[in-house]
Amino acid sequence: MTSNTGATTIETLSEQAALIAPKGRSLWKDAYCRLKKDRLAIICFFIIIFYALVALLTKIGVFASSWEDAVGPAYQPPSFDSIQLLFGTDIFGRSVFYKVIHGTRIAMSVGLVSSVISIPIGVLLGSMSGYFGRWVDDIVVWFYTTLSSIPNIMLLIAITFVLGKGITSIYIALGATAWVGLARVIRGEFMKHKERDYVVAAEGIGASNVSRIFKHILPNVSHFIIINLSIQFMAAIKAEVILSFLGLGVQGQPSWGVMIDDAKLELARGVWWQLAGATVAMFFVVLAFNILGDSLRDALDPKIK
Amino acid sequence: MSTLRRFTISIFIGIFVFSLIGICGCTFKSKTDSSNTLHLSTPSKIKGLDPIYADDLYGGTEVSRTYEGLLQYHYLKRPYTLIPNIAESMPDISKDGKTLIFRLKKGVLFQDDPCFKATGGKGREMLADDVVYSFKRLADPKLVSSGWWIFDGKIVGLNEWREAASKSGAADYSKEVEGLKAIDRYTIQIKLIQRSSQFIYALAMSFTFVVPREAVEQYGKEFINHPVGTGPFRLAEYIPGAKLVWVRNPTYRNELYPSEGAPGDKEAGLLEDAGKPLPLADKLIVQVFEESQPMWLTFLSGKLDLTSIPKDSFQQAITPAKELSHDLQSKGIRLIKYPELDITHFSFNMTDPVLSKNKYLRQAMSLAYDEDQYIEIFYNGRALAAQGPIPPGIAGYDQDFKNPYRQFDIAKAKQLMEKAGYPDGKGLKPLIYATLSDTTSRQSTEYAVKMFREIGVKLKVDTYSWPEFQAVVKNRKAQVYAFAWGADYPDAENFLQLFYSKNVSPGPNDSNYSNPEFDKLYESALTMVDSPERTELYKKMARIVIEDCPWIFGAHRMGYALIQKRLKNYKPHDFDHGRAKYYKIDVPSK
Amino acid sequence: MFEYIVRKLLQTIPTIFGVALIIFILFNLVGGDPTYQMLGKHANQKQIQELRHEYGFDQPKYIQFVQYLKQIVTFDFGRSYATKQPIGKMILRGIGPSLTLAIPAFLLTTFLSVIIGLFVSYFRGTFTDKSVVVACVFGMSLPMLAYILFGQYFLAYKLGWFPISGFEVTFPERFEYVMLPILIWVSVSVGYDVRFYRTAILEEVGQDYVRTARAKGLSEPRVFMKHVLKNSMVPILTNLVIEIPMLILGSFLLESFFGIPGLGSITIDAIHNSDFPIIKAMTTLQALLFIFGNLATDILYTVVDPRVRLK
Amino acid sequence: MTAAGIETNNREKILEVQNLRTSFFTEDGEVRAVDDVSFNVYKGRTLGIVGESGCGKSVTSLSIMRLIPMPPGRIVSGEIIYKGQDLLKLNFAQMRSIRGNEISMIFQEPMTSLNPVFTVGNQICEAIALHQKLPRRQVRDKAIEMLQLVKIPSPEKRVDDYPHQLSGGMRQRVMIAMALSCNPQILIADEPSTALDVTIQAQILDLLKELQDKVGMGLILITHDLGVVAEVADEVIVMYAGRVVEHGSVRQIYSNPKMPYTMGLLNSIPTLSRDPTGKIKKKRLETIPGIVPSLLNLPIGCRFQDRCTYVVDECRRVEPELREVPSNKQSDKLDMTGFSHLIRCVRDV
Repeated sequence: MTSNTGATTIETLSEQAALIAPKGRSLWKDAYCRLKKDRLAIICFFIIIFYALVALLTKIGVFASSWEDAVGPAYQPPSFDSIQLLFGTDIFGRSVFYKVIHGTRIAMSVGLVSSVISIPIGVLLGSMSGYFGRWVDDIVVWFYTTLSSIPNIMLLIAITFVLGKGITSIYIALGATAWVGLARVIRGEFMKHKERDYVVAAEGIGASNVSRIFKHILPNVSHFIIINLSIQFMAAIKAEVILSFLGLGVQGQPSWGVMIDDAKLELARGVWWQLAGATVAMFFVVLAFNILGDSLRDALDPKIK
Repeated sequence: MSTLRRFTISIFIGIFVFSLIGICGCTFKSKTDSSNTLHLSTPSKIKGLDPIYADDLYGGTEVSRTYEGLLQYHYLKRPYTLIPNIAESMPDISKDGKTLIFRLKKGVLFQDDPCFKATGGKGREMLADDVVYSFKRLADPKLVSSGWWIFDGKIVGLNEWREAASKSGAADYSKEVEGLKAIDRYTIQIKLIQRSSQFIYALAMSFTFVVPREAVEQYGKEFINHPVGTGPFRLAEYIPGAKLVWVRNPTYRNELYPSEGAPGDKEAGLLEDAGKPLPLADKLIVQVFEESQPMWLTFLSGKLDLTSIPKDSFQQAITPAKELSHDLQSKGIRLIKYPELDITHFSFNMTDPVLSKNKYLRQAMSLAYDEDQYIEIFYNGRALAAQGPIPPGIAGYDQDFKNPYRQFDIAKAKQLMEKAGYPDGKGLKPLIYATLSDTTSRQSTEYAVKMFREIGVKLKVDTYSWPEFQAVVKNRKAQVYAFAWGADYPDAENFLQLFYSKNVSPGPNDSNYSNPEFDKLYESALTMVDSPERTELYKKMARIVIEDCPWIFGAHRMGYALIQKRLKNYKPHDFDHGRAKYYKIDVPSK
Repeated sequence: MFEYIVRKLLQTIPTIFGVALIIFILFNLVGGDPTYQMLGKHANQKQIQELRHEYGFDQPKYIQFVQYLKQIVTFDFGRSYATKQPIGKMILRGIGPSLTLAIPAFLLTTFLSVIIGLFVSYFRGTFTDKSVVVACVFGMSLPMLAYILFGQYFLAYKLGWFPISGFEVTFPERFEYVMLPILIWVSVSVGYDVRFYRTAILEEVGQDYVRTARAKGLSEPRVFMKHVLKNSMVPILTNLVIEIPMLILGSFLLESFFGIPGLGSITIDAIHNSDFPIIKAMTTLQALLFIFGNLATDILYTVVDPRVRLK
Repeated sequence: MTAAGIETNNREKILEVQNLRTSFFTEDGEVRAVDDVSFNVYKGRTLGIVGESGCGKSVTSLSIMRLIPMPPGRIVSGEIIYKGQDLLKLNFAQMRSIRGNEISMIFQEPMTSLNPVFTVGNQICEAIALHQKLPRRQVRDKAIEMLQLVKIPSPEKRVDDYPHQLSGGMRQRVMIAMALSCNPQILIADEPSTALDVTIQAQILDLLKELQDKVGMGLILITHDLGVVAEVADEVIVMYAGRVVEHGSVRQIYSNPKMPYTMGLLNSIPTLSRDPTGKIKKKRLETIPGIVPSLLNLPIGCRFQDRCTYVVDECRRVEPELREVPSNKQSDKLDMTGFSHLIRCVRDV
């Protein structure tokens, strides 16, 4: 058994290792590759992008800015002779198609803004309580247990009472109640990760608490944020429907919730298109978020390789 | 895959259970009820069955099935005329109109109930003391009845009795009240502080229905759910919020179906049962429908004999049927339209600096609001555009008067805007517009916003729940708001009092209109008996209000009811809630 | 075990206090003023004073808070503004119909979603697995209101399989009226549960003891039903706890559309009428239910998983 | 190529594996985890299967038990003859009656191989009740008896303990008790002692040996630890990248290994030998350079070629067949076990 000198073996070993083993991929790149293979996730991703685009364009006023003008007689059934009449008209003869598009803008903005509010709170409180523990943890846990034991709908109603009706109070109400789920997950992860060697090592080289939290642990748990974002987005869209049913929803402009609420009077008289329009529009984006959320969870979860 | 056999079986069990629910659901055959039972509906939860709390139309209807008052409205005669109910005859009124003497019918029994321990559960005879007790109960401050306004400041000594009760913390029912005395077992004397021709109507309202003292004391807090009255029906089953079942009261006195009515009633077959003892139906099932879709579908499936669109939600719900569709007519369903004694309107807050001084602005907005299109969209054309505060059907309504500020005219409205100092709305801050959060109100608001935008008037819309809305209006926090007023009694005074300066918020005058000249006419009319002079006075007052435009007059809604073929003797009536006793089920034609 | 329960109960006190504080702040300091609604159309200033005095609105806020805490402890929430009925009695009356709808729906949903969860985990990766999951997601994506409107219109009215609306107190008929709402509730919530349980079960299927069980010669169904199921009870229980508050409040849409006089529809009316005593009572009831639900689950964990010690 | 498998020894052959091929079908292509493996198991004899992790030894054992997760795995071809039947042809029900009853298996990770939520006794009784029609009372006694057999102290108490209440060694004993509860003909032990520390490891291996003599079952011991094989096994198979590269009796393999890979393995065992002066000789550890080739893109020819020091051109052209080592030495002849010594290498020996 000839054995070449020790030194050379090490180099060749590492070279060979580099050659053969797949290039080290970060969690995200790995997830990206896996997602690329999942056709369903891709379709859903594009659906969401399409909705976001429509929402953005309506915000700028490219289409459906004239949703208020009457385009035909009241309650005209859907017909293909013009884009406005695609989904028929409502009680004032306004185009249901334009209202659905406008509703997209409302839904996406409700989802986005409420997530933008709730995610930082969730991450901050979750990381603080998970990392520092002791009294910080007790306070945060007490706060979110209290908040989560109050039924969500009642909390939303109460907050909209406080802030008055309208879209801003929906943003804040949803934002203020949705962070609990994320905080709980982040807290659990932080408690797990803070004892991990890489964190202790970072402490060893003098990293401060803040940098440990944000530079070291957070990137390792950030995939939960994305997963939670998809759930939060979907929950926000559905909550808007319930709030509109209770009369606390968006004021003075059409949203899917408002349209579905109108429909409850109309279905009995055979006017189904406003309900169908809003439900179908909402169905696809919620479906897309669901499926994308799932495949993200599978792709980003290191365990399920 | 044989080893999977047992595993897939458990799946089939799951699916089987799921479909089991579906299938055994179909065993539910829609049982059509052939017995002499009336199926009615009510659109909102009944808050309770105590007369002094029956402040809404639906509470009043249910309460009047088992309780009765001194007087009632004749079922068929129009215009509405009062006739005795548990009173033997109409009251003797002194010359100065301040003293009324009522004689009670003898032998009127309360329904049997365990609370009558003295007579072993048998219903005892209703006496004058019961009437006095019931009126005092309305005045009891502890009970906080919303009907107290009908006696407030009207009966001699009653306000003092109420003061004493609230100071001492408990109402002393044995204490005598000067203006409310039982002279003997069957006679009651009422002394008024000043003559009032409207007071008599109060004695036909559900607030003044007679309740037995024993029941109130025995059931205490639960009395609200345990009615004991003298009326034609007694409560058999009560699932609060879902269903009430009334059955014929065996000890009901011998009351007959009226034998004469308004012209045209005979031909309409409304006098077929003249002289027959009431009530004609054995049983009433009243189902609560909060949402209109289930109510409408239940009616269409034949399990509801009568449906009328909720009147009380002041924005009339959109009528489910555009026109009575062909298949409904083929099922023998009849559509009855009838003018209602009410008026929808926008109110301007007359204490608001911008609106109160600027009559032209108000008139411009009034001209810019297209009522006819509103009626077309929201009431399917079934409403009358209001020209003034007084609805048709009562004295004081001016048949052929056209309100100059209610003929939809954008050009004129724009001119007035210039005269008001806001050409095309420039310089006018958005007006704070308060409204309700229910679906119909939201749609009406969208319509209003579109209308006023034409002349540059922008609205800042705030939506509220009903109590909040009332609080905002009563505390004068909003500038413009939509309201409706239903008549409490068939007298134009009930509408004109909405402009009397003493009734400003939190009273019924929600636009806080005050005009000394109007007040003078109003006070003089108050003491007059119904006569051509008084009607002339009413018209004059209406003219003042029309010119000042504190309101944008909306519409006098046409109530409408859809009736199944088997329901007979239906005639719409604005006040008499107890009319179910006149309905008849034509069983064979079921 | 006993001192664990006592300690846990003591721990719930700060949470209940927190809940009470938040509810009080949200509803009392801020809610609308019910006096006008209670006095009807013809209120005048004097009547308002009397009413505010009668209901104690004019007392300082902290006294009202103490009163509210007393109410929670004695479970007597006073009387509703709108209907003047004692709230305790209203709740007792409302619980019956609510649970008639909620319990069968809840049990059926759980039973079905666990069974389908097992079925799908067995066939993981195959076409059936993907299609069932997508079907569940389909079910979840529609708002409940759409289900109700379509369900009531087609199933109840057009096909006449179910009563359109209404409720019956007597026992056999009672279930006829709740049949369709249960069907709707189940089809809405099965989707979510199946996906949740599927992930929980898949987590367990990969474990080594499953391989040992198979090596012992157990059949697949037995491996799943006995070994995997019991191990995934912990996540299943956690999910059930979250759904407990939904039991009552979750069905307020169903109750108001199908005319079932349960706690859900009482709450809806209270919201429409700004009837705060009822809203406070219902929210407190929900919160207490959730807290005790959590406690019950902690104890159940030890039954299901011996490794969990009641520390 | 069928193994010679001459029944020279006096033991009865109870299991015959011929040309077993098992592969996993992943998106990246077919991974031939076990490629044409053949061997026999004899009553009362222990067959050791050795190789680095990933060489297919565990997949072989799982294939025998037909526990390969399908999809993605599948037994492509080959025969496993047991009592005259080919196990691969049996339907699920028949296979289940064999698993745990005729052939049973124990695993590497005792900490997670027992179901944490059921008592140890319950899990043993389950196996017994499944295969033997015994009344309840007797099933429990049998379980306690088995615990005694595997030398667990106070078995009556232990039977109601939960797995987390026992130590690693104890749990492995429970696994053995469970596996042997229906006195199977063959016991497959997949790295039974790897997860345990050395002292416990020895106890478990002695216990297996003792039970084998007492019960007489055939034992397949799978490990990567050559020391364990030397101690326990009678016959050894060395596997590399899914292939059998050397097969012979323990003595043949240890005393005169012919396959370069086996020699490399043997040299890399750290030995505590002392020099004549009694001082522990420190010897530099020898390693086999390189790593196991990925089963997705196997080199042409011998799979060990990149790491073999005797590599010649022929090794890179065609993969050598498993051939018998021409043994001229007298000592081999006397090898009592009567096993032939096979290697898969062109080197002239």
